[in-house]
Amino acid sequence: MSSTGEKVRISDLHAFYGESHILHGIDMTIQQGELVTLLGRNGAGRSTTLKAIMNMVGRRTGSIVINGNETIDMPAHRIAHLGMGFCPEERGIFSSLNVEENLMLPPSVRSDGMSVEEIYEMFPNLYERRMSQGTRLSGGEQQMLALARILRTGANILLLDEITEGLAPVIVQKLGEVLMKLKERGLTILLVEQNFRFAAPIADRHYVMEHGHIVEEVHAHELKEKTELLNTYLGV
Amino acid sequence: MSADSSDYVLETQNLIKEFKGFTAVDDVNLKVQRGHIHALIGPNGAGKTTVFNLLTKFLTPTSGRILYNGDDITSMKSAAIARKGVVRSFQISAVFPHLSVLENVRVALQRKEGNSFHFWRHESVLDNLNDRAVELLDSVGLADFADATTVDLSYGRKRALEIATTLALEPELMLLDEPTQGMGHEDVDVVANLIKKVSKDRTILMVEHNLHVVSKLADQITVLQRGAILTEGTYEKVSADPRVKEAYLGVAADESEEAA
Amino acid sequence: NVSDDKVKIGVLADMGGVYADVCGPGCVTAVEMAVEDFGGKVLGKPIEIVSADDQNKPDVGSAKVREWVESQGVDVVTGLVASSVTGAVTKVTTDNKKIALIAASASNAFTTKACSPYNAHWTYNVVALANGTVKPMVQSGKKKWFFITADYAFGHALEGVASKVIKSEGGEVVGAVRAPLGTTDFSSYILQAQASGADVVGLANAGADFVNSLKTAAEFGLTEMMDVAGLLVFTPNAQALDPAIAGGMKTTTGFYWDRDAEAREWSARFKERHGKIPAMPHAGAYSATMHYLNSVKEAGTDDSDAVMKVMKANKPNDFFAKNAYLRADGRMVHDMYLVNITKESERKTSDNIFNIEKVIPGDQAFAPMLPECEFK
Amino acid sequence: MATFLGINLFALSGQLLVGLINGSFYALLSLGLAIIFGLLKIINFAQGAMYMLGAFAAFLALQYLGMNYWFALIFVPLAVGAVGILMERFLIRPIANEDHLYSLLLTFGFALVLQGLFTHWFGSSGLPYAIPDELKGGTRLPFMYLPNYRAWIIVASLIVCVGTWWMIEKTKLGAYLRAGTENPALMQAFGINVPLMVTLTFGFGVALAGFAGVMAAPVYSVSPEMGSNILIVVFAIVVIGGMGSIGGAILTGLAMGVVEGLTKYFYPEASTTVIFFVMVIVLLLKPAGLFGKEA
Amino acid sequence: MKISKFNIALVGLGLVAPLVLYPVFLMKVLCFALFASAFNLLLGFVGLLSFGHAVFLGTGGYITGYLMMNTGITPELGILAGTAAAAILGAVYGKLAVKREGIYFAMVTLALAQLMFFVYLQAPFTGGEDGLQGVPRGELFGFIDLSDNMNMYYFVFAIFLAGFWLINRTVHSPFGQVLKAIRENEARATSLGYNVNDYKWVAFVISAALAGMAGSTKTLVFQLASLTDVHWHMSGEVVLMTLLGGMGTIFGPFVGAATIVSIQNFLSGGELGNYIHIIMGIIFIVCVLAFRSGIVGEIQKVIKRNFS
Ligand SMILES: Nc1ncnc2c1ncn2[C@@H]1O[C@H](COP(=O)(O)OP(=O)(O)OP(=O)(O)O)[C@@H](O)[C@H]1O
Ligand SMILES: Nc1ncnc2c1ncn2[C@@H]1O[C@H](COP(=O)(O)OP(=O)(O)OP(=O)(O)O)[C@@H](O)[C@H]1O
Ligand SMILES: [Mg+2]
Ligand SMILES: [Mg+2]
Repeated sequence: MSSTGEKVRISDLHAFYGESHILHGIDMTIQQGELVTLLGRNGAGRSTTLKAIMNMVGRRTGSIVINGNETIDMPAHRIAHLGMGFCPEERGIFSSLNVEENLMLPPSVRSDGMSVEEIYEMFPNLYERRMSQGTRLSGGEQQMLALARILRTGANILLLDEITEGLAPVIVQKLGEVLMKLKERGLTILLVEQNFRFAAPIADRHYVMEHGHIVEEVHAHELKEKTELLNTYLGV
Repeated sequence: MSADSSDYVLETQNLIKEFKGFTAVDDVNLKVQRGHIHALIGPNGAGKTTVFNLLTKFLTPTSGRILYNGDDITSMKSAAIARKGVVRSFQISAVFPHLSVLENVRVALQRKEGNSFHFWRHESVLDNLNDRAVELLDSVGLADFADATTVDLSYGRKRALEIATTLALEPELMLLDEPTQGMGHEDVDVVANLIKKVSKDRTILMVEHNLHVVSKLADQITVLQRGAILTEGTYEKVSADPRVKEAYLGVAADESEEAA
Repeated sequence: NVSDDKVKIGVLADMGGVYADVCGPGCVTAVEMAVEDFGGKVLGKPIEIVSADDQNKPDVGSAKVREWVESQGVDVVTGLVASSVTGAVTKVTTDNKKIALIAASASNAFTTKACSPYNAHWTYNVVALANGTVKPMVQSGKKKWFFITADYAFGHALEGVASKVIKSEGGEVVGAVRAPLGTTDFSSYILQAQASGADVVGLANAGADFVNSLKTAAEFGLTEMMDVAGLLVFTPNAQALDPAIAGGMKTTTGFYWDRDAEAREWSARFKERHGKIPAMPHAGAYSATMHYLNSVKEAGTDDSDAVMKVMKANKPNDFFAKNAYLRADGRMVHDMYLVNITKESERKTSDNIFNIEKVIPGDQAFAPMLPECEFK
Repeated sequence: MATFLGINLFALSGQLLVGLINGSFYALLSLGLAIIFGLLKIINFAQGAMYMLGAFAAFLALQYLGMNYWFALIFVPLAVGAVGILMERFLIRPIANEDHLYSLLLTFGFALVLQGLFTHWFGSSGLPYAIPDELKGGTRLPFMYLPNYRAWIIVASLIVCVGTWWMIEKTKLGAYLRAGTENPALMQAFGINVPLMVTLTFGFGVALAGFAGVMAAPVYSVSPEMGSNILIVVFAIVVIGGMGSIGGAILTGLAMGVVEGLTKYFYPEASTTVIFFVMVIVLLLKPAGLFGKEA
Repeated sequence: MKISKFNIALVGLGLVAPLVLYPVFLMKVLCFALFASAFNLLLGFVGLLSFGHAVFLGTGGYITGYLMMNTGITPELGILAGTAAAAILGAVYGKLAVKREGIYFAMVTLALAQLMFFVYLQAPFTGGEDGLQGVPRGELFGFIDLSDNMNMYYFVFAIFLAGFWLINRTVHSPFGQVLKAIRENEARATSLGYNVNDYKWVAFVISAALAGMAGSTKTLVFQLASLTDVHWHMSGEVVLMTLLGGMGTIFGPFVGAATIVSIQNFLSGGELGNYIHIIMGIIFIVCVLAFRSGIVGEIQKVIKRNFS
């Protein structure tokens, strides 16, 4: 593997919320253009892993190298400028801003983000409701908005937490297509998903988490042979 | 009232809700039959949650009527509607986080006791409700957690607790908004089974995106689109409708059917 | 014959509020000086001083004094600034048969409707202010008056007394506005005064209210159109004003530090300790305390009734109290002074605040006694 | 003289203008609070003390540094803003995640200390600060004599208010601020240095109070109490205008000046109460304030 | 409230305290403790910050003071009348205020209180700035002379215990359970069929009535009712007392009130008097930065950490 292709390298990552120790030494690497998922049960620590990468947990130790930069001591706001885009599981729509303001809010971190027109085309609901208060959107619309706004920033490493949650099947399909397209553009994606059926066909690799550890790494081509194993971990 | 309409627990007539020129619910005539599990599905932003909010008066309809057991409840306050037996759960989990699990259920049981304004009596008068509360917790598999503080529960258990609390009110009609959202597969099944279990003797109206759950539970489905009813019927009928496929299911419908 | 084997003086004043410069820590200093000058002992027993901040609140002040007299053996209370506080405090002192030496309050109630055999009202009062300032102005032909009055008891009293004087001299009150205490912007009231067509605008307020209202009057050109009379001006307030604005204004005071050699001597000592020249309540507090201590000595006891008898029988006479006597109703009658505020050119130092125009004999300044207040 | 319903119209126009002057002063004062309280959601009870600090700083700068009014107008707000920055950094930030009540208690304590210190050093009678020579005198209008300095108050505060309004509502700053207070962690993750932004904004809001202090020094006396009296009135104005609305605070400030001015004419005793009366009515009829967005 | 050894000891302490300490000081502490506890019922247990609570304290005081001065009723009736007046005012103000939430609730209560402040400032029967001075303490039930400080003390102590008991009982009553639920999740409480505004309103009225009772008692103790008691500073002071002692705890308001009254008393005499504002200010800052849960809250934390 060439080191230029390596976008994220995490080694021995521990994370804490106050007293509680949530992640116990995570190791993973993600190559440019890869789509990697984090699977696991509720409370396994998947969201925490994403938040730890963004330095949004109480405390973290170990090493997180992004694009060749060590970020373990970097304040959160600088990490974003390495090209990171984060879509949190609670969506984080701002009630004090309207839809369009929410969409335009995150500063661009790179120049080649999607244009607003492209985004509105992809999510016509948002266009229609663009002047309405952010949190007045329906649950699913908020989910779309949370995703759309980081696509605008031009981030090329996306951390996506449960983006299909609460979305109609037709939108879920569309999202799958969008992710494939982003991958083709060379974006790197780390995806946390419950919906294995959604994740399986588009992911290159899967990490399985349990109790703050990575317990298994499954490549796309191994899925068939490891179905049993995944079943026991995930209860699919 | 015609004899026919008495079969319907809940009925809406030309229900409309507008937000500043935007019509979120557009002339909806919904009929929920007694004893059914009735699912409300539809694309995002179709107005499902808004319908729920109208039914429970968290929002006021712009026009139209809501009938419950034939009575017009359009102008009643939300607490009063709850007292009549229409109880909802929320899309985002609703529990009392710093009360114990038992107390969560007891608060719901307490209402019927008629002593809720008695500030001069000791709370131990509520202890006679404990047995019933434990019973309810048991029915959702939470009996062992009665003394735990609610914040410490896992997500799935919080949902279960919420259902137990709702059951405490002995609702005739339960409104569930995406009861399985955000759950792992195991929990989804647990909650789905729970819903099936509690649906005896009562009517349930639910919003759900998980087709697996819908196909498994729903006796009747109403599909909303852009605030209006697109079609209604059983899962088989609805999922075969090409308009539903296009607007909501996408091609996944067939796969999901296989899975179910 | 001294209770608790000591004589304890309580000084209640505004230590940090709007009247702090008028009678706050300065009054404590003045009382300390009196005790030291007296020799620190009376009838062989030590004299102690306690002090407290009343925050200009009647409840705070009266609670403190209650504690003093009920549980700490305080024999006499002095200081006493805000009239509302003094009213509440004198209720407590009278109930407990303790003497109150009122050094700074303006209201004339303590020797009229709220009079008490234990009150000694020392420095000045609203009647003296009105007689001193208003009367000569009306007599000189300034017949039409407009009042800007602080909307509380003191302001109402001052306006009321002044109005009576004006009417009795053949003048007329053409209008009045009641400005809430602590008003920051007086421009609206100044405009109303301007429109009233009065000859004189009387400022029936004190402290910061006085300073602000006068400043605004000058800014809006009122001082050029008509006369402005400050009915109660303490030296620190006058110092806070630009002499270009305040210079020449007439007012009445009970004391001025530069009046004569005796006053200058005491004031120099006061300034050395306190850092600022004395205002009239400071001198009054000293004088009252001194007279009290002298009377204790002569009475041979600190029993309030006996002491008060001596206080009323003997005439106070010191650098403050000129031609003075303590009337049966508790009013300390003494010379008052009509002064004008110095102009820029007259200020050799920043302490040259007043020019004394005229001495007003006490009997002309203060109102006659009410029969029901003639305590023996 | 022209009269209408027995009211002297000339006198009334004078009162209206005076009300407008006071209103522009209120606008200026409430602007700083609208930013700190309305946008950052920090209950800053020391805002009045900062206003007082501004006035004292102008006085001291003149006294000891010989700095004239015009320089004070620039440097004093910077200095007061710096105090604000230190205050935010060392007192408020440690409790940023706690209940808002604690910032109230803390800033109230801070205000007490400041007020106490200044009373201790300078007494409570108030200190003189002369109107700058350039603005002495006045203009005779048909219905009143308008002092030049009062006219200047209107001009200066309008410039500052409009400038601030533009900066916050018309640039992205306002959106960043609102979002940053709602969910600081997420804004950090978007690449915004939220703590720095909050500190600077707080400093700016405080600096505005300092600016108002300098503006006030020549017309109201410079005294330690000057800030505490006006504080809750300014809070009321921000709430009436609608929290989070900069324009609302400005317009309400102007309107309340006029309302208060008219009250001083018709019923002066009630002039300090009328704003609360308006507040009760507004909050009962329009819960989010006149210009606030309903939650 | 369980009748624990701890509580008995406290009551015993209350009974002997006036033999050691100046009774009027103790009475002041008790009045403010009752006031703060009443306020804490709203803030700590319902989550409502009433920023105008002084208006109830003052109303109780003025009504009792006026009646005692002008009608010659006995003190217990005077206090009942003051309490009732505060309750009525609380009922009206509460109706208006509970419709609003959070900071708006605080602002509505502040504004309403300011209106009443104006009334008390201007109304002819209140004595304006002077207040009602020289209110007679009267004779309890017509035969116990309250001008004796000891008698007065035990009367005040009894009132305090009654008020304090009622607050505790309210917190630990079926009604209190609903209040707790409302504070935790208002929307959910509504969906369970509770008219949350009615519950808040009842809590508001109870709190107002007890605040009024504290004010009535205080007026008798000091024989004075004044504007201080209705000023917004007093509303602020009760917030401080509650936070300093520990909001949402049973004994916190008592401890907070006792602490602040003692500090004020200590500082108001003597040399430190000049620094009273500075010292109080520093105390608040330190309190917020170092022990935020308040005195009682912090002690409870320590106990929890070490003994459970
Ligand atoms: N802010 C927090 N403070 C303390 N503990 C937390 C916090 N957030 C999460 N946790 C705990 O960390 C653990 C991992 O949580 P995380 O949210 O990462 O799980 P997850 O794998 O994303 O599961 P889910 O499907 O529920 O989102 C859980 O036990 C959770 O209770
Ligand atoms: N309070 C409101 N103000 C303005 N628009 C609103 C409000 N509430 C909902 N809407 C709009 O009404 C439409 C219907 O929303 P609703 O929440 O009912 O959708 P939904 O069917 O529940 O969708 P989802 O499946 O995504 O939860 C959406 O477009 C939403 O933006
Ligand atoms: Mg998660
Ligand atoms: Mg929804």
